[in-house]
Amino acid sequence: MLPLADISTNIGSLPLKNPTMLASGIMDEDAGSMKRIIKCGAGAIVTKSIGLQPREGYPNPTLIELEYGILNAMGLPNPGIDEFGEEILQLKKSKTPIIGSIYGANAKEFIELGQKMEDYGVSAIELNLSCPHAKRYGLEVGSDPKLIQIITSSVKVNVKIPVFVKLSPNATNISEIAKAAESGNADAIVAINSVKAMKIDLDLKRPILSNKIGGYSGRAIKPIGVRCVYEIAEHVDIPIIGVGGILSGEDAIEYMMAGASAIQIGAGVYYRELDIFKKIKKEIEQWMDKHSYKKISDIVGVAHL
Amino acid sequence: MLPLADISTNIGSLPLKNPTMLASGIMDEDAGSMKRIIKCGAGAIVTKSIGLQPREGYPNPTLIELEYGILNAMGLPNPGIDEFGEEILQLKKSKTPIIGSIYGANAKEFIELGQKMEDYGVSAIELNLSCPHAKRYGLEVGSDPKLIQIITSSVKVNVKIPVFVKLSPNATNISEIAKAAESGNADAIVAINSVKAMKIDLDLKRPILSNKIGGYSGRAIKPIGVRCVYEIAEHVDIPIIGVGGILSGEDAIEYMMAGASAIQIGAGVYYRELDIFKKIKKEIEQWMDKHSYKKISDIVGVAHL
Amino acid sequence: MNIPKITKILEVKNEVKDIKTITFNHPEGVDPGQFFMIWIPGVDEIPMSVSYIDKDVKGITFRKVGDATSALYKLKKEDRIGIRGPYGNGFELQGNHILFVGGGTGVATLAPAVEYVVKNKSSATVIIGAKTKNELFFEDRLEKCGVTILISTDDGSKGFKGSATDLAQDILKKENFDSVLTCGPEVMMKILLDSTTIPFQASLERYMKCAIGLCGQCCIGEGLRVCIDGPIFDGKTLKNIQDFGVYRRDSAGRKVRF
Amino acid sequence: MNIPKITKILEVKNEVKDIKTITFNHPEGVDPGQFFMIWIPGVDEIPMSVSYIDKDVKGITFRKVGDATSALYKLKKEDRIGIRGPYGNGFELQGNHILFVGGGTGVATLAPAVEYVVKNKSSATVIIGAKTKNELFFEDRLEKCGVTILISTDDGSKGFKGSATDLAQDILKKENFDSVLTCGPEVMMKILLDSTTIPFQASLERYMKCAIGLCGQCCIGEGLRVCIDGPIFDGKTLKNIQDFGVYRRDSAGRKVRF
Ligand SMILES: Cc1cc2nc3c(=O)[nH]c(=O)nc-3n(C[C@H](O)[C@H](O)[C@H](O)COP(=O)(O)OP(=O)(O)OC[C@H]3O[C@@H](n4cnc5c(N)ncnc54)[C@H](O)[C@@H]3O)c2cc1C
Ligand SMILES: Cc1cc2nc3c(=O)[nH]c(=O)nc-3n(C[C@H](O)[C@H](O)[C@H](O)COP(=O)(O)OP(=O)(O)OC[C@H]3O[C@@H](n4cnc5c(N)ncnc54)[C@H](O)[C@@H]3O)c2cc1C
Ligand SMILES: Cc1cc2nc3c(=O)[nH]c(=O)nc-3n(C[C@H](O)[C@H](O)[C@H](O)COP(=O)(O)O)c2cc1C
Ligand SMILES: Cc1cc2nc3c(=O)[nH]c(=O)nc-3n(C[C@H](O)[C@H](O)[C@H](O)COP(=O)(O)O)c2cc1C
Ligand code: FES
Ligand code: FES
Repeated sequence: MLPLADISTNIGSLPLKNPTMLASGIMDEDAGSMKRIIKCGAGAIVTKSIGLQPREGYPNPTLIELEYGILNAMGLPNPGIDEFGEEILQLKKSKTPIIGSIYGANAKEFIELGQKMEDYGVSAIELNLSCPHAKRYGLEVGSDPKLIQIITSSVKVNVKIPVFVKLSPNATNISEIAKAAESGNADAIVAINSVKAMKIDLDLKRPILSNKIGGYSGRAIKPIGVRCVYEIAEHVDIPIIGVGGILSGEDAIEYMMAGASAIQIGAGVYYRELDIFKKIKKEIEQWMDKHSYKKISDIVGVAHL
Repeated sequence: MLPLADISTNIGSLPLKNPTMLASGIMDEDAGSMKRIIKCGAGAIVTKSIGLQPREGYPNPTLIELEYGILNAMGLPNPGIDEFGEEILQLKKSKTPIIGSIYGANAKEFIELGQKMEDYGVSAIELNLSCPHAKRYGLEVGSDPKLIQIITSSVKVNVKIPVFVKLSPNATNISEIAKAAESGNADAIVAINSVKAMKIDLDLKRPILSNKIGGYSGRAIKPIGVRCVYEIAEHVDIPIIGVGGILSGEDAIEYMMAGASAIQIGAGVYYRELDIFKKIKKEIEQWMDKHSYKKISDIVGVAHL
Repeated sequence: MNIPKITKILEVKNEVKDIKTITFNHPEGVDPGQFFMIWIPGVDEIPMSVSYIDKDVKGITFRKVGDATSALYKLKKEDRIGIRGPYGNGFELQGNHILFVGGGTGVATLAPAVEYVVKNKSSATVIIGAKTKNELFFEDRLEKCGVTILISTDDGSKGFKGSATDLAQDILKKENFDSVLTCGPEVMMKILLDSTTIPFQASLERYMKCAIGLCGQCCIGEGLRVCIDGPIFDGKTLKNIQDFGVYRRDSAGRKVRF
Repeated sequence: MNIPKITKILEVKNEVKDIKTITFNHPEGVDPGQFFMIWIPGVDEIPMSVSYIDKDVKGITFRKVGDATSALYKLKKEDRIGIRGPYGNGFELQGNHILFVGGGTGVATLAPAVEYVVKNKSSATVIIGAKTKNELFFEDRLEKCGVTILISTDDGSKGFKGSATDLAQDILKKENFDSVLTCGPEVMMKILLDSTTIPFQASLERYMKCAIGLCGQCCIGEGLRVCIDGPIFDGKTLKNIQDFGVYRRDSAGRKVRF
C-alpha cells in the first residue's frame, strides 16, 4: 500500500523532500560519503563543521560507545574551508540540499566561512555555536546570547542563503540563546549538539578520551533534546530542527510534536546502519497513516498546550 | 573472607562509615522511611528538600520511567520546615548522619531554614540550588554565581554545622558556580541534581508530566555527572559528593576517581531495591580488595592526570 | 516500563449514583488487590484498585469525590486514558472459609478476590457496608458467585442497621473463619483488626505519586511503601504501625488525622 | 560495546629490527584480515591487523614508524593496553590455489589468512617483499605451514631482486591461481590489480578514528568506510574507486597523494 502521508517539509524557505537530515560530523567530510548518504534517503545533508584552517583534531581515542549512547571528542578535524571547496563542488548536481556547517572564533571568521560556503553552492549554512569540547570555538562562543546575536546577524547580512544556528544543551537557558539567534535574523534553530560528558576507565584510572571530556549523543540524550526543542519553540517563531538521540520514526515524531520542522540523525547511523534515513522515513509515513495525519506541518508543535 | 578495604570516608569534618548516601527526594520525607534506609546500610541520609511553607507539589503524573532513567517533576512537595521538625527529632538517636536539604527563594529564607534544621539536630545542611523544575526556587536561584555565593555565605555565618551546596548540570559552566560556592565558604559541593528533560506521549500529543518539563536521573545521566564532578574537582579544593546514575560499586568508584569523596543514590533505589546501599558497599569493598586499594582517599581524584 | 500506556475506554457502567465502572483492554495478568495508576490527561493520575479481572479486559470502579474522579466520571466509551501498573502486592488468598468486609468503595477492591476464592473452591461470606441502601453496589455480582452476602447500612435502610464492623464482630463470634480480608474506611478496618485474632489482611489507601517506591509519598510506619510493600498488609504488620487508623499524609507530606 | 577493554600484554617478540609482535588474551573469534583498535594510554589509539589467531590469544605485529608505534614498541610483558574490536570484514578465503602478495608489514596481515587456507586444505604461494634481507619476517612461520614461499628484495640481498609486484606478475604468467590476496603499500597493490584479471582482494589502510562507521574519517570512493566495509576490498570495487593507489586522507581529511 502506498503511503498516504506527505512527508515533505520546509525549513523556512528551504523545502525538503523528507524531514530526515544527516547531522554534522557523521560521514560528511568528503563528497563521496555525502553522496552515499544521499542515496540512503536523507532529505538534506549537513557537512562536517569546517573552519578557516585545517585541523587534525585530537589524538585517539576520540570516540567510544557507552551503555546508552556515543561519547566523542573528535576535536573538529577538517581540511579547512579552502580545501573543502573541492568536496562541495562535486555535489553541485545533487538535488538534495547540502548545508555547510562552519565554526569560528569570532564574527569575522564566520563571515568569511559563510561566504565561501555560499560560493561553493551550498543551500544553507549552519553555524556550529555549540561544539562541547573545542577550545576557543563552539560552546565557548555559543553560550553568550550577545555574541550569538552578533555572529548570526553578521553572517546574515553577508550571505543570501538561509542561516541556521546550532545550539548546545550545555547552557543554563537555551531559549534565551535561541531568542538571541532569532533576533540576529537566523532562519532556523538547530538543537541540540551533544551533551558534555565523561567516561573514566577504572583499570587505568583515567578518562578514556584523549580530550578527557566529550560530547554525549544517542538514545540517552533524547529526553534532553526534546525538552530543548520544546522550550525553544515556546520562545521563538522561526523553524526548529531537532537533533539528539533520534533512532526511529517515533523519536522523530516526538521531536516534531515538540516543535521541530525537520530532524537530524547522528549516532543513529551507528545503531541502525546507513539506511536509517529510509527506515525512519518509512516509519514516519506508517505512523502518520495509522494516526491519520496528512502532512508534517500538522504534527509540528502540537504538544504545546 | 572479610574485606580488607576500609570504606569509611570524610566530607570535610563530617565522618561517614561508608560513602553511600541517600539522595534528597527519595523516601526521606518522614522519619520512618529514613529509619528504613539507615537499616539498609546508607552512610548518611539527605532529607527531602524542605521549604518555609508546606507545598503540595505538582499534580500527577509527577514521575515516569524512561528507557534509561527516571523523569520526575514532583514540584518540591514537603510539609514545611515547622512540621518537618517532628520527623527529624525522631531521628535524634540515629548514629547515621542526617543532612537537612533546604530550598528557598533568597538568602533570608535559606538562613531561617538552615537555623531551624540545625536546631532540630541535623549533622549538616544541603542547599538545594538546583531543582530543575520549581519556579522561583532551585535552578532559577542556582545558576547565578553571585547569588550562590551570597546564599552560601549567609547560611554559613548563621549556622555552625557544615553546609553543602547542591548544583545543577543545567548550567553553562558548573565549575564557575562551584567556585562561587567555595568562595561563599561551602564545606562541600554536591553534584549533580537531575537534568532538565521531557517525554511527550505521541497518542495524546502532550508532555506526560503535569509540569511538562522534569528532571532526568538514573543510568543515562552518569556520564554527565562524572564530567561535572571532574570539572568541579579541577577548580575547587573542598570535598565533592557525586550523584547521578549511580547503580553499582563501579559507578561509585568512577565518581570517586573523578573527585568525589562520597556518593549519593537516588533512582538506584528503584533499580536495585532499598538494599542498594548494602550492595554497593559490598561491591566497593570487593573492587578495592581486588585492586589493592586500602582506603577511599586513595581513590578520590586519581583520574586527574 | 512504568509509563502510562494510552488505551481507549471499552465500557462505562453506572453502578449507583456517583459510582461507575470503567473497563479497558489489558491482557497482562493482575492479582486481586493490586491497583493501577489511571492518568486522566490534563487533570491528574490517581490510584485505582482493579475491580474486574478478565483475560484481556480489566476494570476499575470508583466514586466521584473530587477533581480527578469527577473528570473520570465524565469520560465515555472510546475516550482515552493512560494506564500503568498493576502495582502492589495483592491479597494472599488462602484458607477454606473467608470473611470479606467491605465498606464503601472498598467492595470494588474486594470483589475480584471474592470471585477468585470461589473459583478456587473455598467458601466466603461477604459483608457489604454502606451509609444507605442507595449506595450499595456489586450485590448482584457477588450473589452470582454463590457466596453468602450480608448487608449493613448505617441508617438501616437495608440489612443490618449499624456499621459493617458491628456486623462482622457478630458473625465472627458465631462462625469460624480462616481469615478476614477487608477494605474500607481505615478507622473501620482498625476497629476490625482490634476485635479479632484470626489471620487478617487490609487494603490501605495512601496518597500516591510515583507508585514505584521512589518518592516516599505513600510511606507508613518504618518506611513501608503502600505502593510496593502494600497496599495489602497483614494484621501483624498493621499492629506495629502507629499510623494505621490514626493518620495519613496529604500531598505535602503533612499528617492528617482520620 | 565499542570501548577499549584493558588487558595485559602476554608476550612481546622481536621479529626483526623495528618490528615486534605483541600477544594478549582475547577469547572472542577473529577472522584473518580483521583489525583491532589498540589504545596506548596517554599516547594514541591506532588500528592494527590481527597477525596471530589462537583460541584465547591474539597477536599484532607492527613496525615502529611514529609516536604511537614507538610507545607500543617500548611496552613490556604485563604492561596494559586497551583493545577494542575486532573490526572490519576480513578476507574471503575461497579457491584451491591462492597467491598471497605481502609488502612490508603487510605480511603480518596476510599470515593468519595463509594459515587458515592451509588448514582448510587449499594450497598457497606467498610472496614476501621487503626492501632488504634484514627486514624480512614471518618466513619461518609460513614455511612451517608448508606453503611455497618466494622472496623479493629491492636490493636483491635475498631472493628475487626487484619489487614483489614484478615477482607476482612473473608467477601469475606461469601458474594458475584462483585468486590473489594482497597487503602492502597501496601503489604496489594498485599495480598488481592493474596487471591481473583473476579474483583479487586487497587490505587497505586509512586513517581511522571511530572504527565503527560514524566519523567518516576512513572513507574512500562513494562513502565506503574502510573500517566497516573494508579493510578488505575486492578488485571490482577497487577499480571503481578513484582514490585507490592515488591518495589517502590525513587526520584533517586532506588528500595526501601516495
Ligand atoms: C491503592 C489505592 C486504591 C484505590 N482504589 C480505589 C477504588 O477502587 N475506587 C475508588 O473510588 N477509589 C480508590 N482509591 C482512592 C482514589 O485514588 C481517590 O478517591 C482519588 O485519588 C481521588 O482523586 P480526586 O482528584 O477525585 O479527589 P481529591 O479531591 O483530589 O481528593 C479526595 C481524596 O482522595 C485522595 N487522593 C487524591 N489524589 C490521590 C492520589 N494520587 N493517591 C491517593 N489518594 C489520593 C485525597 O487525599 C483525598 O483524600 C484508591 C486509592 C489507593 C491509594
Ligand atoms: C586496518 C589497518 C590495519 C593496520 N595494520 C597494521 C599492522 O598490522 N602493522 C603495522 O605496523 N601497521 C598497521 N597499520 C598501520 C598503523 O595503524 C600505523 O602505522 C600507525 O597508526 C602509526 O601510528 P604512529 O603514531 O606510530 O605514527 P604516526 O607518525 O602518527 O603516523 C605514521 C603513519 O601512520 C598513519 N596513522 C597514524 N595514526 C593512524 C590511525 N589512527 N589510523 C590509521 N593510520 C594512522 C599516519 O597517517 C601515517 O601515515 C594498520 C592500519 C590500518 C588502517
Ligand atoms: C562523531 C561525531 C562528530 C560530530 N561532529 C560534529 C560537528 O563537527 N559539528 C556539529 O555541529 N556537531 C557535531 N556532532 C554532533 C551531532 O551533529 C549531533 O548534534 C549530536 O551527535 C546529537 O545527535 P545524535 O544523538 O543523533 O548523534 C558530532 C557528533 C558525533 C557523534
Ligand atoms: C523522585 C525524585 C525526587 C527528587 N527530589 C529532590 C529534592 O527534593 N531535592 C533535591 O535536591 N534533589 C531531588 N532529586 C534529585 C536527586 O537527589 C538526585 O540529585 C538525582 O535524582 C540524580 O541522582 P540519581 O540518578 O541517583 O537519581 C529528586 C530525584 C527524584 C528521582
Ligand atoms: S507512591 Fe512513591 S513511594 Fe509509593
Ligand atoms: S574510522 Fe570512523 S568511519 Fe571509519
